Amino acid sequence: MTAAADAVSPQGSAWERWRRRLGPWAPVLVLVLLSIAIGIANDRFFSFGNLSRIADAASIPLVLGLGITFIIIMGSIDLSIEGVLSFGAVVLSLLVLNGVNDNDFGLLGVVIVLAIGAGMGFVNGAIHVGLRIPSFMATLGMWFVGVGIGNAILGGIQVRVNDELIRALALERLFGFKYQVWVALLALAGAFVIERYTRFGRYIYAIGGGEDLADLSGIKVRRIRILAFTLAGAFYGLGGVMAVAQQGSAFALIGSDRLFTTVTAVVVGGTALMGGAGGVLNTLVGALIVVVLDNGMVLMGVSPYVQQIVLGVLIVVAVAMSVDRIRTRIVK
Amino acid sequence: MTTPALALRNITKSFPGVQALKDVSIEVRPHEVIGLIGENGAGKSTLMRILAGVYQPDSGTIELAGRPVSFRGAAEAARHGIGMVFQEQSLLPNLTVGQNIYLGAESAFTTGGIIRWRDLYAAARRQLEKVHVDVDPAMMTADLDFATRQMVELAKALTLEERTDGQLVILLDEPTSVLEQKDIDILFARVRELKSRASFVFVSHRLDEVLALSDRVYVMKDGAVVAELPAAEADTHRLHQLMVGRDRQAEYYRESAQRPYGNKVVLSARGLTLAGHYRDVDFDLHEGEILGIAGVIGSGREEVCRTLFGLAQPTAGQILMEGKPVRFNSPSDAVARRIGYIPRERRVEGLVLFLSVTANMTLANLKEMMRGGMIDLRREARMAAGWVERLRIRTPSIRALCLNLSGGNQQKVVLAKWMTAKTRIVILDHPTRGLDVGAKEEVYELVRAMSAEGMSIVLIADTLEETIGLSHTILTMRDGRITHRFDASPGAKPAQVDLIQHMV
Amino acid sequence: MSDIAIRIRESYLNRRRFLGASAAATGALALGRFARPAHAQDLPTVVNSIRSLSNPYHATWNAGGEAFAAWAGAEYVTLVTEGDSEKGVADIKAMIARTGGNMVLNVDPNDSADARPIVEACAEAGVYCVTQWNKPDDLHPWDHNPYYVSHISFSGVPAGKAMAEALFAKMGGSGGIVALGGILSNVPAIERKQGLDQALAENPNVELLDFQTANWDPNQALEITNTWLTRFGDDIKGIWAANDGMGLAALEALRAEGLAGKVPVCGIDGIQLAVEAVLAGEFSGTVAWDPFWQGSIGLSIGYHAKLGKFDPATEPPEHREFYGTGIIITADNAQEYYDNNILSSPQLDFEDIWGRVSGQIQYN
Amino acid sequence: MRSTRELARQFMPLITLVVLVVAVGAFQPQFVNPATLLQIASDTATLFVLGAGVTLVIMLGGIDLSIQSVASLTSVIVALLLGQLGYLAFPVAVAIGAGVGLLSGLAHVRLKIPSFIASLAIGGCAAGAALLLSDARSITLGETERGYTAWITGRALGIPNEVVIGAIVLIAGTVVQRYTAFGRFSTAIGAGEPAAIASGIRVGLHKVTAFVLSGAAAGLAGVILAGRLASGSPTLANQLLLPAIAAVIVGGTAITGGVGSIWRTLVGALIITVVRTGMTFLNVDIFLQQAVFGAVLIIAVALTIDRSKIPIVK
Repeated sequence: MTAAADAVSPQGSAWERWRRRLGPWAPVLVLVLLSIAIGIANDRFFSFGNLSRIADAASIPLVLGLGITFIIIMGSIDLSIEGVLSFGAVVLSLLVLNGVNDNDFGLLGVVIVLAIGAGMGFVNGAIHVGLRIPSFMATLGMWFVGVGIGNAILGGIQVRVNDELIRALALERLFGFKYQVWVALLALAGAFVIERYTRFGRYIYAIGGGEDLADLSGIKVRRIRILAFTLAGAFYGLGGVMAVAQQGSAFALIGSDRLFTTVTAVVVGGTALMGGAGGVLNTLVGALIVVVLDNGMVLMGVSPYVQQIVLGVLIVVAVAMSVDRIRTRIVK
Repeated sequence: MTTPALALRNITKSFPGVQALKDVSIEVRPHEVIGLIGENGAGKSTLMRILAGVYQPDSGTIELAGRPVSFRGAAEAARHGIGMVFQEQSLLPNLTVGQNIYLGAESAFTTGGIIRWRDLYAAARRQLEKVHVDVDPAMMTADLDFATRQMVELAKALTLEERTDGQLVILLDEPTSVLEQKDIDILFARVRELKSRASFVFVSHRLDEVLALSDRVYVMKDGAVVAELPAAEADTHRLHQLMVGRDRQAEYYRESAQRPYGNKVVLSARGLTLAGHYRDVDFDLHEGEILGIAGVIGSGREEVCRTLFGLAQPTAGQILMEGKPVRFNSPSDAVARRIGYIPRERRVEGLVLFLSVTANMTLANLKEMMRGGMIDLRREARMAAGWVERLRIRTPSIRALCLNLSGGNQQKVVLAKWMTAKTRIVILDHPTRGLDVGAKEEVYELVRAMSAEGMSIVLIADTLEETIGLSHTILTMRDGRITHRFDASPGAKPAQVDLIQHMV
Repeated sequence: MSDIAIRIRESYLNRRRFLGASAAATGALALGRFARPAHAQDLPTVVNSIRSLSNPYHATWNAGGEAFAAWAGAEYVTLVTEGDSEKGVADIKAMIARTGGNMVLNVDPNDSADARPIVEACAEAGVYCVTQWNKPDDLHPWDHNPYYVSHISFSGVPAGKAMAEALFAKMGGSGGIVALGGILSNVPAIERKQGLDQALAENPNVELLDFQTANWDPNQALEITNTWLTRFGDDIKGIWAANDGMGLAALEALRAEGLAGKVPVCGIDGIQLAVEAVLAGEFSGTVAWDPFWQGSIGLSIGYHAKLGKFDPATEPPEHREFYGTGIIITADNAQEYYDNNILSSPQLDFEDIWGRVSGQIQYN
Repeated sequence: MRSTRELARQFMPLITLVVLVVAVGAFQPQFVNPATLLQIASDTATLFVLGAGVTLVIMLGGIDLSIQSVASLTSVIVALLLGQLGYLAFPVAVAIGAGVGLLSGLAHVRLKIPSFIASLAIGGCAAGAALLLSDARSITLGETERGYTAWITGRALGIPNEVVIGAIVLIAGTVVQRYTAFGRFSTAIGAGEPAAIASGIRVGLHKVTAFVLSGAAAGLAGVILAGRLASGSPTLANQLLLPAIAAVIVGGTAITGGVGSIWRTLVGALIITVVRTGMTFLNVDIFLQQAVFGAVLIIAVALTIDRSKIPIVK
């Protein structure tokens, strides 16, 4: 720690200790306050139906957010979400029972799409690490490439997906929640285990906390980086599967506008873009905050013109409340 | 004679343009502590990196317990039982203590890819017991003080015991530079205790410590080993001579150059308090005075200095300059009042490493270089060249990045920065940390020169000796309060014991 | 992947005369096609500039352009703006430079404002051009005789209104509806909304519960519809969407609640999935613009002017600024349209350039 | 003093640009005639001005994602005010751009929100404001109003005015970076923020300044767009954000801050325009253009980035 870093030194006063303990819970607090505020304004907010819809709406941002959380913990960024998701969705729509060709790979198609997502993530990581290009740029390129190829394959058509297994994700329910919610929760559990209980999970924090030191501890930094991008790609692939399930069809722009929502969710949840802190549970909270905001504004009938402004202001407020300023002194 | 635990035979290593190591041979016998000393650039760190597997030698062999080995990376060296203890920075602050201890070695606690944290923390606790540190391994490392972190480092190196069959060799790379005397004593006691388990290679710039801890000492100079002698037969004077190639100047701290300071009070503290850190601090700093503050970690001296530079804001009391209360909300307020700060983290806070020597020198006072709203680049270059010459800064050019300079020369650039800024008061926070003897002497000389020019200095030094040698006046602090004020005029300097009794 | 791509492309080719896209589909190196010599040096290159190839509407437009180019034997180039006005204009200027002005342009400007710089660049270089959908109201083809040949539009007002009426009919003439709008700065989005408003005024029993813009984006449309289902629940008796993409997304949101087919939805554009939804009774209707016609006849008009078959300057105003004919598709005619226009290729007479003029554009 | 290698590294972006131009020109000679090249230069103006502004923020280690919304907003403002205020509408628009930048900067510095999110959120507000002000329509400039925009769309001595504006921005930006305290300090902050703080530099002030300048540049870009397209629209600058940032990075400026310059961004912007236009010239399959564009960007960055000055590539 540098002198500027511990502007408040490790020991600190009682108040600082209290704030530090509270710090990680700030996003939860934001979520609760926000929900209460919307709930007061519109009593349907807390109806089971709406809560179930919020869970639905949060499931794709959550799954995408899980993937990028690993990247952001390393202090990198991944802009390829939309590219991987679109390409995965397009491929999936052509592999399972669909309105264009006679394929019927079913579950195998899903596996293939996850593998494709992982493969694209691997390429991201390999380019980033191998050519020493900032992840920002490597993944920006992959964004264009993914959407571009998806586009080239479909040639602009929209492919209906008839596979019942896939459609069931968005159409069938278990305990009142759609399958996709459970899938997202399973993904969350998986990501949580990876983050907390595997070496890989530890190493991404180590890399985010100090890459050179991680290297000195014998961690194969390059390999871990590539692995992280690969894993993230697989999550985006899963996001693609879920998006197809929701839309009942695939089109090249199925990924549009998902990147910034996802990154916002991750940051609002309290994962620092500088790396080394945060985690997938934060991302869960962040995804819920973002979705609740959207949901609340439509519930309250905010004019579409004004929505963007309200959203911008609320995000600033939410992040300002959840950022743990004691630990992060240099904000970029 | 027993087989050495670790032997380096005829190692050479060169980098483009430099021969870093020439035919170096070193033996580390079982249960022995080897001291390794030398000026910066003598090849110590290259040697350490080769031992740790970070570099591969151009020629020569490394033998472990008599068998030749080669390491292709830090992990491989670790597998062979070579561990390294760095300064406190090598622990990751965002991980827990236990996670840090077993970072890179979690496989022993992994079943089917899942880490058994309970087992890992239990094992980490056992490691911490070896070094007698009583902290919860689940604690965040960021919440530990530096001394404890250093012990955690040692505990981390000791985990190799369980992972290798052979002899453990632990490299201690300047482990004491961030520690207070009390903690150094504890560290040394642990190392002596652990000699039954491992051999040590101890690198330090503090010759007395090297003598105190080591069994044998290797002296390096210009990439070669110039002497090897039992510690019992050496003294600091002798080592210094071997290292530098000349006698240590009798006047190490340039005490004869110490001139009485002026009467004018440039800065005073009145009842200065920062809740939780220090309280009721009163002192006057005079023109040309070097005011040393002595105290252990937690005494509050660091925070006092940080407050004086605007890095922390007092909760009560006042800072007065020329009789008027001033308030520093940020370092820029302090700089505007001509206060400068030479931080201990030179490479992080002192310099922008990826900026040129010139740009670094004018960082704190670019106004001076402006003409008509524009930076006068030629004037700036002239000024920089002037400082390079005056302070004898060794740099390929004034456009060179500071990254490429040695520690001593970097520190001179930092000093030049504050001299350019026409600073009246300089806060020296461990100004010689990590510098070799030669560079230290140059810094001392500069400090004297600054004082003679009327600059006032607040000093927190690495050692008591340094504090006593340099200061006009010494304040001791304990538990956040000033306990005593010593006059330290040349010839009437207090002894270390006098200070210590007011510190602990 | 390439195999799949070929298969999908072939299945599509059977229905539409897609030409030349196989190079992309097989994944062959794109650069393999560059510097293709114009086999008919004197013939102008025919250029379509459209928003993107990522939606069915413009993809069909592009197919029309390819069909026309094959008919004329001319080199064919597609430019896409990807929603970036600057890119759109710059690409057109680059094409003018590349062809030395020997080209014909049929453009759907990204934004109405883009039309002016595009037309000015064309007039300066002697390129005959046709604009569609978007242009400023005070820019007219006769301002740049003879090169600015025509502007074609489809009035969104009757389309929006007709769809609203079809929706209301299916709802039984009363109840609450919600509406999804397009990017609000687009002329079609505004006009279609106007049509909806007119229909609402004439049907006081139908209440507009909420209007939201989903920016033509199905993802947004899906989320908004989901939230509406909470906010209004059973009060929603119908959903009006300004295009098919958003309408289909709203339909999926309904399907997840078991409401598909029970709550009617309408769209506009006439894409395949929407027509199928009409057939399935889930959509109350859609409007087909026949982008195949837009992509081919737009070129044909400029092409024939370029070859001197007619003099734009002497054509009547209703040939310079006119509304094309949209086809309103409801359950009544959906099967017929599906068989004739989707399962098989429409047969167009490329020389019949004024065949679908349905009146001069009116500005209010 | 400088080795050839270092020089090559320094000028790699320029070399990449020249190679690209020559490569396209080899297949399509019309590409390299002066008229086409001037056209490309003037088409690059908006992208460059946007990129130049965001370069200042990236140099500090931050990022400004609000630029496209700001540019759209100012195009609307110009279109609304030109009739009443005449030429005064331009400085007003630029000032409003700067004002939005100020908001982003304050949200970032005061509330300690990462610039990525702060500028994204404030950009959302700007986009909303543009929708409200324009009533969500594009506003066409009338005949008289277009008279005021001749300084954008006209030519001087055969050179398009956009090119002249771009050149002025280049010179101003370079002067700011090389010869002002702000320029020097932003490099220092980007390369080593703790040391900058400990040298008494008002880090917050300079960060806010960077955002203000970036906002002003985006405002100017919006003005240029309004002139070129003779209209203002709340979506006018959509899709310009990523190309602008890509231009900065392709030019060799480090996304982590501390290394970079305005002229690099100019070269980067030109590379992007040349690649895009070049694909049209080379008749690259339209379905693949986006994918090719992405791949070329990656390759260009791999060539242009100066790794010797970036400690860790994140």
